[in-house]
Amino acid sequence: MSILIKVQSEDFDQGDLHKSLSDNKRDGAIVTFTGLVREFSAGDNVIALELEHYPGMTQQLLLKIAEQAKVRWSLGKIVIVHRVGYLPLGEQIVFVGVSSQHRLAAFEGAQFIMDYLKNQATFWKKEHFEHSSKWVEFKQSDKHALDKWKS
Amino acid sequence: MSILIKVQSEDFDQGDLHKSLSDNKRDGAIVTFTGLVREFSAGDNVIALELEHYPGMTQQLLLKIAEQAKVRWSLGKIVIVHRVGYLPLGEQIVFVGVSSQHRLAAFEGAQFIMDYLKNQATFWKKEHFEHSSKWVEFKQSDKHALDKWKS
Amino acid sequence: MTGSEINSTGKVTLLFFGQLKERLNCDSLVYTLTEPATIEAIKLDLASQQPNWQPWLCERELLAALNQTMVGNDTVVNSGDELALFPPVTGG
Amino acid sequence: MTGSEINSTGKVTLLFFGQLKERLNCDSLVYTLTEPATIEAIKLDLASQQPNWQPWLCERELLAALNQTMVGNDTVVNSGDELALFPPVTGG
Repeated sequence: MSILIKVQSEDFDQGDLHKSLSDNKRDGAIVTFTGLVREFSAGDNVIALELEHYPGMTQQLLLKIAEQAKVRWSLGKIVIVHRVGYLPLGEQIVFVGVSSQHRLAAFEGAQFIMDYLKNQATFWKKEHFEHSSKWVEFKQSDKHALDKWKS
Repeated sequence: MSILIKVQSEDFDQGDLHKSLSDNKRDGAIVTFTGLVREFSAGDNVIALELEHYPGMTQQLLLKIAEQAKVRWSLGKIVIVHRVGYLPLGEQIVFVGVSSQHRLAAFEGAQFIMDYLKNQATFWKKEHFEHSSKWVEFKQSDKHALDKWKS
Repeated sequence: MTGSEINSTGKVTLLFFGQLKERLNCDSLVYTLTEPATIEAIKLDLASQQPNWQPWLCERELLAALNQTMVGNDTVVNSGDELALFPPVTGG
Repeated sequence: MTGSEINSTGKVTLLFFGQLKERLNCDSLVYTLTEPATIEAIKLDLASQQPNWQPWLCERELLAALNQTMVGNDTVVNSGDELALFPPVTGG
């Protein structure tokens, strides 16, 4: 089976990505996660996010995370797409999709990848408001999300 | 926000369903599960599944499950599509998609819906092989999957 | 009104699904109640009328829904009710 | 060979990302090593050369990657290495 990792400024198509995940004869379960730009900052209204990354290192880290998930849950296909650049409200930021023979493995595998991506992948996010901007701070809750995978 | 429940023989489009989930201003996280027809029966090769259901009751049960998930995880949109009829190898069977403000809520909400759908929704599945067919038996592992939601 | 007509004639609609439907070779039937009876009693009565149904109707795993709500075998069925019998569900 | 040339000149490529890049107003620089030094020592040396960088380079939360692998501040840097400094990641 295969792992596909992409870091790109272009948008991605849900139908295409799903097709590449289901294009295998073994796996009956597919789970996907998609993150979107939202007005999630308390108080001010976010109008866009700006994403930068460490070219080269990011792809290596994502591949390592995907490989760990693949082994731990016997996943089939794994697709990770993360966008960078200026992303206005409503835009897609990240896609993680996995295929598996079993429902639980697909859910856990996809969640594991997102949890580690949030903690380890070398992306930095800046929120743009109408008249200002602010770098997003790392959330402790994202760190705690790793606890459940450490048994 | 909204809940959409469909039981149909027609196939469904991942792009369209995803669009209906992301068409809201609040939720930055979307998780989807898709089930596909696979050759998963030990020994013989499955060539198709045949799905029947209890019209009316099925939709009510799915709506009840979706409402429980919506309240428990403060989900935004929920889409459930389940196909019935004769579905050859590779066909899509079921789609569950949820939107949420938080990643964990989206993962857990979607998983909860699938676990209860498997245990409660009035569908029955028959496996077709080249020269025979066999009704699928209920799996105890599906019953055990509910344990983690009972705290 | 149709509802009260059905009521006055003491009829219950029975539905069968999945493997049970195939084994009984029957989708649905109309059963006439002389007085309210439990699901268990209706199953035994049907089995006595159709002895070849007996092994399937008495399967321990069989589930029952009364008016599209899951119920136990000791639930009382009334005129006009819709009673469905089926094996454990296997969708998804 | 380019690799050994870089090595012989004792140069280290430094990269900065995220808020640190913005605060230093610097994407990258080439730092000359006279001998192998720890990341901590390089940060202190840079801060002494550019006093306005000092508060940002000494932030406790700052992370370091040497040749694209996460490492601690006591790791030794050699000629030809790529050293990146950045705040905790916030992607996804």
